[in-house]
Amino acid sequence: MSTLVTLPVLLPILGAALTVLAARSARIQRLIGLMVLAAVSVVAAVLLVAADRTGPVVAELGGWPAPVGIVLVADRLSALLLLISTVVTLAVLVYAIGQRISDYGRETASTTFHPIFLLLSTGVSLAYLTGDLFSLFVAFEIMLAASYVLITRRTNASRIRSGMTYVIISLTSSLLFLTTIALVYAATGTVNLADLAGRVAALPEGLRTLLSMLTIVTFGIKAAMVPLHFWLPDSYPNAPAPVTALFAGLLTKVGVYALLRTQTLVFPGTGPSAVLLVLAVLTMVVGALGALAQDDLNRLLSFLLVSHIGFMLFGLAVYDARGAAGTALYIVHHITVQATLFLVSGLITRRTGTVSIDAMGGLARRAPMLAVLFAIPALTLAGIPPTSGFVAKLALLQAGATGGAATAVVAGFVVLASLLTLYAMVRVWVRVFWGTEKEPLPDDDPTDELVVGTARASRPMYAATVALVAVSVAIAAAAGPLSAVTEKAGSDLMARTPYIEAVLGREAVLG
Amino acid sequence: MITINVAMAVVLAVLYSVGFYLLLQRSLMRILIGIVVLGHGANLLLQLAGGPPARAPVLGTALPEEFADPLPQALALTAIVITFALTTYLLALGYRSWVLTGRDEVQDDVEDRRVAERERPEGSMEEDAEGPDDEEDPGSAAASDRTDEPAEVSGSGAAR
Amino acid sequence: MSTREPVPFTQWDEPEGEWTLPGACPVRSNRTLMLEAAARFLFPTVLVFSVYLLIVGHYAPGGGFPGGLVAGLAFVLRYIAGGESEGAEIGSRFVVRPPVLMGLGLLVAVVSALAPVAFGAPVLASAKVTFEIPLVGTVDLVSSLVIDIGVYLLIIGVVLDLLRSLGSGIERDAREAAGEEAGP
Amino acid sequence: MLALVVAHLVVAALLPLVSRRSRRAAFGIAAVLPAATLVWGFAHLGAALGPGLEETVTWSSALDLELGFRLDALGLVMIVLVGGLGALILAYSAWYFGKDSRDAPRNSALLLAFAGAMLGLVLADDLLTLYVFWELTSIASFLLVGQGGLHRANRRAAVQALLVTVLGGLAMLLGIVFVGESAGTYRISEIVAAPPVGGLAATGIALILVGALTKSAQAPFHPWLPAAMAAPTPVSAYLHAASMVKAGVVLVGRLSPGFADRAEWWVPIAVLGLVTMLIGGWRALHETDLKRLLAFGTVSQLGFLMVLFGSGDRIGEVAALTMLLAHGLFKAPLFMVVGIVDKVTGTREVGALSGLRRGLPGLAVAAVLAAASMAGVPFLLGFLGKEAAFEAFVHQGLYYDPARGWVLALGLLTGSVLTVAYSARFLWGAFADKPGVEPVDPKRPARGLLVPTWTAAVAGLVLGCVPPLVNALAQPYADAYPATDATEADYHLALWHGFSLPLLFSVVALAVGLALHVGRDRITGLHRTLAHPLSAQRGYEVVVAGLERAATQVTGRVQVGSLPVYLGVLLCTVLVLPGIALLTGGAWPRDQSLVSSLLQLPLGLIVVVAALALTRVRRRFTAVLLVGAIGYGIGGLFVVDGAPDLALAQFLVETLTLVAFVFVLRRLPAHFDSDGGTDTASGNRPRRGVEMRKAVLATVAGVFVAVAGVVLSGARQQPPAASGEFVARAPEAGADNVIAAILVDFRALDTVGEITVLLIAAAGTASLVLATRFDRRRKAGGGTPEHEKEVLG
Repeated sequence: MSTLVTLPVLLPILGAALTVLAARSARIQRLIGLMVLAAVSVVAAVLLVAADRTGPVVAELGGWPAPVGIVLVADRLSALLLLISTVVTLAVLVYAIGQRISDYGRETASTTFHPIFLLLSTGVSLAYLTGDLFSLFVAFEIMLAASYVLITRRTNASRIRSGMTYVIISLTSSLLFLTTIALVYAATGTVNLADLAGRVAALPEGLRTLLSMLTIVTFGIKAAMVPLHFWLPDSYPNAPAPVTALFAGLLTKVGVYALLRTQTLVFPGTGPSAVLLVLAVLTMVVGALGALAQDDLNRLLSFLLVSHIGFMLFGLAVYDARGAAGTALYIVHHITVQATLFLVSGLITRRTGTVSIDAMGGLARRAPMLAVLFAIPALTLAGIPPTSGFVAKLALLQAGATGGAATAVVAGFVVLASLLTLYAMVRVWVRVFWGTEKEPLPDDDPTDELVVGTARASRPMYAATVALVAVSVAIAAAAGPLSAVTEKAGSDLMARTPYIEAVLGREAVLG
Repeated sequence: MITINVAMAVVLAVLYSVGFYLLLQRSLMRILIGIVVLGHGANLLLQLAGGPPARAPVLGTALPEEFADPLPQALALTAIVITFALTTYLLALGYRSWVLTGRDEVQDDVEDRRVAERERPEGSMEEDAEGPDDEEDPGSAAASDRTDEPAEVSGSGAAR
Repeated sequence: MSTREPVPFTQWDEPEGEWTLPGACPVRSNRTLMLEAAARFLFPTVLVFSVYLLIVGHYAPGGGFPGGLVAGLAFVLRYIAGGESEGAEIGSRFVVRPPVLMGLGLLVAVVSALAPVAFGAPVLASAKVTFEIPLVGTVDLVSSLVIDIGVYLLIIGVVLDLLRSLGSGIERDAREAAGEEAGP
Repeated sequence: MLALVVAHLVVAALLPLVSRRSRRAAFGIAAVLPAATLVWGFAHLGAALGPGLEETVTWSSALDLELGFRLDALGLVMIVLVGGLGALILAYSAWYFGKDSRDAPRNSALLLAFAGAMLGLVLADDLLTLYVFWELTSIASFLLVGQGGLHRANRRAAVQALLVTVLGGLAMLLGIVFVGESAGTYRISEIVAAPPVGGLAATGIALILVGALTKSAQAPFHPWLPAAMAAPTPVSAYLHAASMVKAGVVLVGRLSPGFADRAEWWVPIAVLGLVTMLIGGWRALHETDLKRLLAFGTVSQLGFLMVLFGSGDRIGEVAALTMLLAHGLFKAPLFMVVGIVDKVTGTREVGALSGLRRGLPGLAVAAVLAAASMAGVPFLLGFLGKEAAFEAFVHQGLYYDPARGWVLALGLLTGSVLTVAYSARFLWGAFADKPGVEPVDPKRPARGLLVPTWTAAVAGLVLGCVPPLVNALAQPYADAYPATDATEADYHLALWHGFSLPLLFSVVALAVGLALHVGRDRITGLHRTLAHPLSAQRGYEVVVAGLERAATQVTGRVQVGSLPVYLGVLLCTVLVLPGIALLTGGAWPRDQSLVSSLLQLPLGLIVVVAALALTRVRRRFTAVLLVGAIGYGIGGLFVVDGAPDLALAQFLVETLTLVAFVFVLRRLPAHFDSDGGTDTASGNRPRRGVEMRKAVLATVAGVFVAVAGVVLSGARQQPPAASGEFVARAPEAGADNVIAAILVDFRALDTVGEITVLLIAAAGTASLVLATRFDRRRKAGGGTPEHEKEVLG
């Protein structure tokens, strides 16, 4: 079983190495990519079942016990997020393959796309699984380096700037992370998360707060928490649809996951965190208002992404088992729906030849399939029942209601942000799907992957989008078992003992 | 127990300050150099987090008690390599940006500027209120089916 | 030269030119004979040194990473000494394409990580084998050396790839830009 | 019950397949399910009026999320409206929408889906279940009002309806969670049996009310309802008269048994209900569009129902249930009448219609029946309800709560006067001969349109003539409220209660109402002079426009699009959050030395000088050399610190970095400032201040990091966790060099990850740089297949 935990990390690397070597056959590259991700999905599902039944599954790499070697830990939370992330990655890969086929034909292999796509998945998996702070840094770097390449591939003059912003801000945050690790090590002498849990507790309270705030800022940048979110709406919209979908779905959530893991495990609080509550409110409101001000569909979705990061921060800020469970459930829901929306946006863009919602119109009549594909995730994101968004939001609201007066007030902001989300979505619906039909804009630049003014969308692209919509519906339908898992995951996070015990052994917890 | 000495603290402060300062510039090359300097600072800090100077941790060359803490060294080594990899990538990106735009500055985002200069979003619902009126009254039977049977057809109801 | 077609798959392992002597004599570049000659003679020496670093890593400062970098720097030296003409060709002159070298390095590393599972050991576990070699004496062979070899290969690939892109790629751009300015 | 609801939704999803063949068949099939629901409801009459029929399906037990249903008297009455009227209206729609109408497929499916959602809503016995269906009806309404979105009026109305009802819905959700969490259950029957107390519950109740008020178009949220008249008439008849707008009223009816005695519950309901009833009635008196007239009438009646359901009075609740049924049975046929008039004449304008009483006598009779019920004329259902309502508040005023009772009784009387007046106005407007207006020559309406209209209108008459029938429905519902005295306990609906105050009220209402109608010209004049300074519709528009303006302004300020600003904010955040923590919680270590090894001094000095010089240099090449100096200096420090491996790597990497920099710099201008010249030239002076600020910010941030390093390393209590182990186990790993053992054995995964990053960066670099070649040919980013081959090598 412990070997299984390493597979989500090592299999994509293996796949990447093979795709580099098989760089002359597009077919083999596609096959390797799909098989690896499918295999990782299965592994993640098995891990989830195992973690739910028998507790965290731990792999001591090289056979070295915890503080000496690196450990990979699949507990309920990480296995669940790993599963949903991999499934979404797989769907996005199918979409991307479809897009590549319709744009460059079947025979174009790539030395960059396939390997780097798989390595991105490695980074994400490692970030979820690792029980070691420095290894988390490495995971982030793999993930971010892959994202740099994906976001700046095929940029043209008008878009290189946004890629630049993204890379520079991310590099800065990485260096900040490295600094944080150095400071943590200086104070505690360890980088193992479970070990840190005990050692940080021995520090004076002021320094605990200092380290906690440092991690909040570090991961807050990756999670696009206001006021550290600026880079996201400027950069994400300027990548091809599958890339944006993957980024929007996964990367920020990995940041939230890191926040959730470190704040609960290493810096356990006793009550709602005022700082995080304020940040959550800011994130929700600024993001939602930003969405209302946009005319570009992708930018609008990016701002909504920021806004909903606030929802997840809120669950964390409540600092109890229900809040953590709510955040976990919300992450699962949001990974799926946000990726779906960007994929749909890609389809819409291919249909209309523009990203400006004002230049679109009447799509409901011309492309009813697109209308349905947009409507379901849009309602899901707005949290309209009976979608997964509703279930996840309900979990957050319940946590807020029982967390105390402050969290109850912030729950009101959750509701407000939902309303604004719905309003933004309605604006898109009214502008894009209703109204008079407009002719698709001509394709000025056939190599520009972002704006393709023709109706070139191959079947895999639709299939992938439909599949993701189905996943999001399935999340709602399976809300019972799912919320049971997240509820237990939330209590595990707050109790801390299952994790520490699994990594360091029973004595560590007692002592 | 272990404290970073004053000299090294000064070096760190200078490295980080200069790195941050260069980062805040508009010239891409300076930003890049800023990142390299920050990387140096971070690696140095990581190494210093292990403790004061000591013997290299190679078995047989000294007593284990005299060894420097090996873990920060190993971590710093990994960090150095990663920083190097990303620096070269950023260099390439800078080069490409220069080739494409012909300048070394990081420009502001055009779309953000556009949004900032508007009064109200373009897709505003309020815009609906302007412009010509609809010809038909939408709630009427006439609007809801265009191709009626002759026996029931009522023609266009100009009901305003 | 700059519009060279990619080598067809069937011929990619056939060397196109001699290893030590450049076919065309550079005209424009201001290269020094001393540096060039020194580079040519230093090159194999440095490569051997890099292999030494790779192997000695377990006992003294060194390892796959410095080893690979030293080997890579050997190529860099050759590139700098050889100037443009050698630079533009360094990709095709070397028998293995840099991306393949990188892929190979990664493959070696990850396979060595997974291999212990086949022997019932945990992932990334290492084993030590002791050989008795006449004349040399006892030699410990540690399986984790394989990871180091992977790192070594990958780093060489990375440096070569950087030479190909940042080196000759940019140089070619410059030439083409200059050609455009000079031309119509 | 869940099966019934799901059946609606499933059939609705499949309905487009049918309507592809025949639009009428689609409506016909759609009508079957609501009719079956009605039959099902009456088949369980005994259970509904007795203990109630329950069903629960757990969705998520961790979240207390259940689909809980319960059929009781209130549910049964609503089934009559949702199922019975639903079937009639769907049948009517089959003829209303033409055979080839483009809108028919959408409307048939959406109407049926709506019927399913509404059914779920009225049967829900769980607040969360209720909310699920509540929002579904909002979405269905949005799509039905918007239609194809071709008309501006439709779009605006749809958006307004959605925003207002969802605003309420979301407030309600929060309220539901507050109430549910304080009660420990989301079951309505359990909450009502043991109502939760406390601040959270009180807030929750108020929030739930917001939902009920918006959905039922109570002032000041009411304007969405008249606007929604942009929808096709059958949609208006079903959603905006018979069923959906009743959702709020039903919710109040469901919760009142638990909360009617609380001020935060009944005061807003009574005040806003009464105000709504009066505003709606008053506005209805002046509308010239028959459909909008009816819409304001609906607003008014909803206010009335709200007051009744919130009264918490046994007789009042009997009246509430009766009026609920009556309103559906008279308002739906009235809408259907308008639809027919519109269809056969092409107009709904009061000023353009004349002589229809002779042209369409059958329709006129149906309209009179329905309007009379609305006005509260005896022998019709509306009369029974209104009588009971007067009785309730007069009784209350006379015996135990004079202030509340009399205010409400007189308020309702005023409202009834207006109701009578606009009922008369409706009949007059649609059917009367008007002097100076050309009599309209209508076409013959299809029988399919007439039959449903008649059926509904006659139902009101039949039920009105047999009070015990309605009584049997209303009494079980009212049993939830304890009777305060014998009058209340004995009260039942009847046509004749003897000469009493309520009867007088009815007579007054009819007489004054008719008088108002006769003097309509004067009233219209009064209406004109009373310009409304406060229009709820204007309020909505101002709020929405303000929201959008605020959104643009906030975003314009926050999202400036400038990288230096972003990085500046980032540094400020670092200084504010962890910085304050450091200032408040940090302590400078005592045993700090100046320098640990003398060699550190010159090396450190080199680094410092090179770094400071970096900020001043203008030549790129010099800058790169300085970076190199810093790198080698730090490498030297590593040697001093006893990290030869690290130093070796640092030297090698630094060299390679330098080479890479030089490669790239070959193509870039020699100086930093030689590009973007205009910017610097024009902005030299203001820039100095900016540069100063940047320098200060950077310095503070840099000092923060250094101080944090000193403070945190000074706070270390324990030896490193694993370092001793590394040394002890290095022989196991087969290495004398502990660093090497860590890199390739103890923490080999880091090394694998590190080379992965290298590979990514190299591949990305190649892809980026080699793309340049294709830029010139295509004027855009990296050509496709050729570029890929090029990167391949």
